Amino acid sequence: MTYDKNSKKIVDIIQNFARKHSLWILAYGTGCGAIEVPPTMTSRYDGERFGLRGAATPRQADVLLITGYLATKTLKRVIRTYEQMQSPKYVIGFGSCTINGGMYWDSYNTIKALDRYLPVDVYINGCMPRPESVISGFIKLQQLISEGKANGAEKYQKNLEWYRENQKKVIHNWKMPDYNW
Amino acid sequence: MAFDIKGVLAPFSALKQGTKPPHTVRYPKEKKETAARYRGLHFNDLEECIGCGTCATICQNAAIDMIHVDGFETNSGDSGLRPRVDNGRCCWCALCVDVCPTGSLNLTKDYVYVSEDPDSFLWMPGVDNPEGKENLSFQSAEGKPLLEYERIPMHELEGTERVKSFAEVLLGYNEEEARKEAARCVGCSICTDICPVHMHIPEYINAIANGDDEAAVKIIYDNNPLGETCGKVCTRRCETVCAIGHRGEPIAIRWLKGYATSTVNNADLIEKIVNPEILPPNGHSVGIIGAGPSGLTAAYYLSLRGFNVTIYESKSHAGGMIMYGIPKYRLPLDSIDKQVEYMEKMGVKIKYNTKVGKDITLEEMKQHHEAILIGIGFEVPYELGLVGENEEGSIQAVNFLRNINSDRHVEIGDKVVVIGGGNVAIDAARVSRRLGADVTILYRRRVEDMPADWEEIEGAEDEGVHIHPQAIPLEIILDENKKVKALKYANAEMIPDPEGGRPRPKIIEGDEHIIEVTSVIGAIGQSADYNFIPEDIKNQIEIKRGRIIVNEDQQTNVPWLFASGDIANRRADAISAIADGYRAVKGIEKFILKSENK
Amino acid sequence: MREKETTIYLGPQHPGITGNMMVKLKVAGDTIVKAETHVGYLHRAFEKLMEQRTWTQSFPIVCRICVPEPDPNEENLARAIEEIEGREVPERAKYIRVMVLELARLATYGLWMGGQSGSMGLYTMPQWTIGDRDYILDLFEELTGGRVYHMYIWAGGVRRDLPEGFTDRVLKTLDYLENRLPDYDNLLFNNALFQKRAQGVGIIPKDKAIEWGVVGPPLRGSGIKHDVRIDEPYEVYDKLNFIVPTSDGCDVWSRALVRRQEYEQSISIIRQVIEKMPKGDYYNKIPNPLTWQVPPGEAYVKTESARGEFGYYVVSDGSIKPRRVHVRGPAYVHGVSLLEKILVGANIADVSFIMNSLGTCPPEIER
Amino acid sequence: MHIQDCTENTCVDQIQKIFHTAEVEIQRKKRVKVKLRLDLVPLFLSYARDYLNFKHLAHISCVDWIEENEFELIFMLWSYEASLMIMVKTRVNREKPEFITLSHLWPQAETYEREIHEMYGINFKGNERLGEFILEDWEGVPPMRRDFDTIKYSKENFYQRPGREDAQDVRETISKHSGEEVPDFAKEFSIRRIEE
Amino acid sequence: MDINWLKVLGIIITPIIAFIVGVAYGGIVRNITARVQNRFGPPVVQNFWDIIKLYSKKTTVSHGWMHHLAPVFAITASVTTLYFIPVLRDSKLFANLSFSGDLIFLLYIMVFGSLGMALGVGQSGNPNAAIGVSRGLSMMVGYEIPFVLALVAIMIQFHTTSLNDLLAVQDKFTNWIIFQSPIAFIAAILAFLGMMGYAPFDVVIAPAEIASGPPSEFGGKYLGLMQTSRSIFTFAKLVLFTDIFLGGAGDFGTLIVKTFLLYMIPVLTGIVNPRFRTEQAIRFFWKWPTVFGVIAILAVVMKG
Repeated sequence: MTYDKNSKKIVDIIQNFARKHSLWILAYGTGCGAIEVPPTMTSRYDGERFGLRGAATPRQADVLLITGYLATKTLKRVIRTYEQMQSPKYVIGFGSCTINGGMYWDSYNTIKALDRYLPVDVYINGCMPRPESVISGFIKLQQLISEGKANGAEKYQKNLEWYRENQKKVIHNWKMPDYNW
Repeated sequence: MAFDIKGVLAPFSALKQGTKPPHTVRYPKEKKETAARYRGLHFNDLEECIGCGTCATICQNAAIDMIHVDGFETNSGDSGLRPRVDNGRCCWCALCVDVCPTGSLNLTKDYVYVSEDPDSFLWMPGVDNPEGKENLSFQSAEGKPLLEYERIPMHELEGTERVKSFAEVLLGYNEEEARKEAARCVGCSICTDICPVHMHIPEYINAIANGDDEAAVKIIYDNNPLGETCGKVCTRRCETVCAIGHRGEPIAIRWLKGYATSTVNNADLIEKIVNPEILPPNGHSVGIIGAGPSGLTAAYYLSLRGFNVTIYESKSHAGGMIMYGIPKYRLPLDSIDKQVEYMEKMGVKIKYNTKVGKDITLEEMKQHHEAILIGIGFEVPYELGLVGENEEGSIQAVNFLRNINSDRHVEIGDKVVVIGGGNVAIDAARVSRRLGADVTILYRRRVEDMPADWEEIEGAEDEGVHIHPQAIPLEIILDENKKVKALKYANAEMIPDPEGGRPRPKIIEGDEHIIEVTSVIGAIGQSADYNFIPEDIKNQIEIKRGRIIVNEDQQTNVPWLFASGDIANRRADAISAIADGYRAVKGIEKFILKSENK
Repeated sequence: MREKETTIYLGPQHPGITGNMMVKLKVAGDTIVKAETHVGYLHRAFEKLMEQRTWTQSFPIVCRICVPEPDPNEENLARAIEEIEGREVPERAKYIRVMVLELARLATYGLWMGGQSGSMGLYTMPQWTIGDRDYILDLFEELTGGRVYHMYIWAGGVRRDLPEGFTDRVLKTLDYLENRLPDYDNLLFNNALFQKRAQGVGIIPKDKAIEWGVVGPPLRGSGIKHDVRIDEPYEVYDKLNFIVPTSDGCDVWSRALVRRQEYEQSISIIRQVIEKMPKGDYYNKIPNPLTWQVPPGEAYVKTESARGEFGYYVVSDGSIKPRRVHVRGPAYVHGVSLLEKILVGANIADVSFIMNSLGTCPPEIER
Repeated sequence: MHIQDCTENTCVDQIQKIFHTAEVEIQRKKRVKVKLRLDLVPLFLSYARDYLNFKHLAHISCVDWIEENEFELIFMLWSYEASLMIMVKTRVNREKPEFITLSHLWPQAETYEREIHEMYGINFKGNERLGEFILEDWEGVPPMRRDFDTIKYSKENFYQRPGREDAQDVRETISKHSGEEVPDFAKEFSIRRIEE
Repeated sequence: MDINWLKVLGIIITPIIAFIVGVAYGGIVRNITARVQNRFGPPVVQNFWDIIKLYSKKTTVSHGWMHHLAPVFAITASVTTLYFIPVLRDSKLFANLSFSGDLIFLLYIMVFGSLGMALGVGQSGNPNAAIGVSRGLSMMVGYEIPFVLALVAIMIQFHTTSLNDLLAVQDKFTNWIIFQSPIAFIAAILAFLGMMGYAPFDVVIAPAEIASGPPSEFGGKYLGLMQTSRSIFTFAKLVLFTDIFLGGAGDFGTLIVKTFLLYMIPVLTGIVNPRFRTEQAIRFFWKWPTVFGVIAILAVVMKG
């Protein structure tokens, strides 16, 4: 390993290496793509080979999978969940719906372009993406992490106002039942 | 509660699974081959695709856009557009594949695409994955086509039945059949480009499919006042490019037009339905020579635009070649009368039995009218150039048909040979059959080279007409009364043209035959009679190969003189004549209004 | 003495929730006093969207209504349209449909076994069953071109004929699944701990079951022998031999037993189907999908899905688009009103356990 | 009356005997359609449940017949004994849509009513849980009504990703090339994609 | 004061070894589990990456100072526990701080971590965590009883409360306490199942029920600390049981073999079993293990 002072510190390299090999996925089935997550994580495709693992609460999770469409009602919860996650944190958009609305392009209840509301690091093509695609998505995310490019969380911090403005256009009322997680 | 020792120990037997090798597919190290039908990313064969946009129409996600791709230009049979799939919309249901009329759009086995850029999910099948052709999986050819490739059959008289009378051969669609046939259309509109008139084909077909025949009639009359005629005798080039025609039988566009227009059975009804907007008279006057399709079309639209239009027709009925050239079993005469009656209601004035050059000169006309349109058509037949051609028993097809349509008796005997391979030849042959003769057609080239419609050829064969291709007439043999007795002809072989043109027939030396005939009907083409045009004008306009050269407004080199129909285009069919007439309207309007503004 | 009541929100982000919904619980100690389900997190307005789409365009949409088991949706819509239109379906297509439906049932039960075990911490079971379910998905992929969303059954029959040698591979997969059953039994159904957890939990009383609108395995788990496949046989179920298992326990355990037996029944049904499948046409073609008008009429059709009666109420006004498609998912009643009832008095540890035993499927509740 | 062998015909007879104004017809095997006046429906439903043994409420549905200014409510009852379904259909005025709750007969009716109330705006008197159910903070026309335009709403409220503006219409491209002028009355009859 | 450098060195490296072995065990367990589940599983070093990642995360949550202290309590408890267990027999380096009453002291100190957690978690206000803690405490009450009974039986039998003395008793294979006092071992090993927190006794962190229980509110570095503490604690418990029942170990090879085999008991049980509900688990501990514990004491008393 060459140590280049100008580019990255060796600590960063180790950190990024650990980060990319230990991606804990928040157990939150936000959309129908969640059906391909169990096959990815179970014996046939075994996502654990890549250090993927489920995390029960947002505090412990690194990756938020937006598995397809987001109803506005869910978007509100997802934003809150995302903000509860500890950075560095990553968002993966599953399938068509997160990119341009997918088959719900004319629905009155789902958002169309996820990157307006949350910073997305990787999009996976498909409806639904099959496990191989999902794994490819994670490999891409790992690659971005080791290159230091998966900085969605920083982007969100920096452009928080822009994101908030977009979020408020869709979510009219921020009042939420008091979830104590 | 008893202690369930078995229930406690049984689960531990699961541990023996640990000794088995895992069944994990170690992606990406090892890849599982996707199924032969897997629905992955799209691939489009750009050459096969015609850009009909049916895929975009059926896509319930509005995921497919039609995009202009360099190298593919809009022309007849191809819109020049190619589909682009928004993978941010697509759900890979493959409806677009099953509906693709050409079968160019298919899905491949590739499915992995991962990106951090949400704008990179626009997928141009075939352009983005040219290698996809080797990787096809879900293909439309495999299943049953989603579209209907089989035409609703048209009822027609049996061949043996037909020759007994001049009754119309095609019985036409009934309502149910028409709706069914119209429902096959995918509404791509590629046909409109090749149609000389550019009729609004997908719209009127869909109107028929929706059960709105009156709307269909209104749409047809928008740029074709002879819709009913076209519905029966059009050469329907539209059907040659029909998207459905790539893998099935094209939509019966002509018959549907015929169905829609025949639902209105008198001129009053047409007026009520079409109800066109008529501009108030603008004080300008236009003269038209010849009440053929182009003249009638021009007259109709000019009068709708407020012009004072007079047609000078040498015969007693309007219609020109469609009146006198097309036999009744194809186009009943009352159908033309009905359409002409409607046009006269709309303000078109027709002076019958007025031959320009004889009853009135062109100069006289010019004094009454600001612009003149010549639509005289080709009425003078070419001569066969054979010995004995002008004797009894040798007839020209045009004259023959005109006489028949004028209810004059023509004696042809019981053994007729028709020379030529065009529609006129076939018409003459089929009419001769109806007169009871045994008919043979002699044609220089092969059957597939015949310029006549295949349907006409088939119809003729059904009716018992013998077609003798690759036969070149040499001589008409006369009997002692100078009456046609027999025809001498030679068989020919096709030799390829060294310059790359179509093969030419060459007489096989010595292979000569003689058939006995009672009549010989020549149908090898016609030309126009320009004698009514004064010399000074004739010198100014340019006539090439018997046709007057015009610009895109049908204007000749003499600004006030316009020409349309067979004398101005090479296609020599009714629909091109109508298109000429329609263009001439615009040209004349432009000419007159321009000179007015000056 | 009354214990202090606390409110717990289970979901929408919660590992124990199937899908994406929320159960608001009032808890005294470990016991639930009041339960309130909140749904709508997955509402995509399918029924509205279908009113915007043509009949053929509706098919890719409906399979998304229930993610784990999409086929009953396609079958229902297809059959509803066929009923309104009076369209005949070729016999072979009917057999293929039954095969697809039963394969889907197997896949769903595989998922259910995983979910049911996962909800009580037996993580080996989902690894097995969901991994084995993948072989069924492979079959689907081969047959339909898609793993999860098949877009295969549509009005007039099925979309493609069986590929060459497909039935052999189905039989092979069935053999494999059947050979796995002893393993499943040892790990789950014979497991003393599972029996202990499941017995006496989530009781649906026999006398209330019908009144509450319970359908499917939960109904049969309450000892009432009703199954749409028997009550109103559709496709070719009347030509097949199978039994409808019931169990009298009214609890999670008896529902599990019912499903376990149905798993075997499904395998046997598919074998019969393959044996009896006639040759011939598989699709009675619909007209041009762009202009296809279904005559005015209405139909209510239902299917026995893995979770129970799956009904479609379809109204046509004679146009190219449906007037109304109303989906009656079994989870609609199970996941909302029934869950609220039977959670009362349960232990908080059993919420996810009971939800799984009812087969709650949020995307089908709110559609 | 408990009818074990209740068939379509006996069912129709039985209903017509008691409800003279009901239009009863056999739609097909195992389906009996009953059209009723609105005020008779609760009575009929409890009669069907208690006397005809239609114990299973499969479904409550609603159809918006905006042309007739009415909502149609459809109740599907299933008898497990007779394997028979009754479809009870009734019409509600669209201006002030009101009905009474059935949750006393079938507890799960409450859920169906909540949804219909939210999606169509029909008020079910006596149902205490009407209100927000599936939607959240919804304002304006209940979305399942025919006069609610979901495409328009979606366009106005949600950001659509740009980049597809270069799409061209096949019809326009061809008519531009050929010089065809399509009149407006013809355009109505074009088979186009669903309104983008 | 005379500083025993060897002891200081031992104090420094014992937790490090414990950490490495504990984490490595975690990785191996994940692999074994994976094999039973028909898959390959993560790399063996996976747990190291997990912990490094957790430490490298930014932590922005706070629910008061007790919240910060909870992981500290946990790690203190596990390290302290470790210090009072002789890791290797007759080793000066790893003798650590064992003293004559250490067995009794260990019983207390092992509870300390959980109590600390309880305090910290109570601050977070997360009901899942609160329920998790109350479950943890109830569970502890459950398994401590048979464990204490078993230990008491042994203490009575060998008249000592010192681990070193117990080690000295087990000088040869046949003298291992597992053979000398099998009933006490059964009671203790059943309690051990509960102590290790694998199924069927994993109610504390039951994900499907209460998210992940007590650590629900902890992420990043806190979770990293907790994982560290858990690894060390696991190793400590394994060494403790090896010392008490399996005759300890003279060298690291033996230690690894013995502890690993011991570890497999809860692990394999956990792989194939679902979890009990809390009250079922407690009822279980108070039934069979407790009975065995009492029998063990009775046997000793009657013999003595």
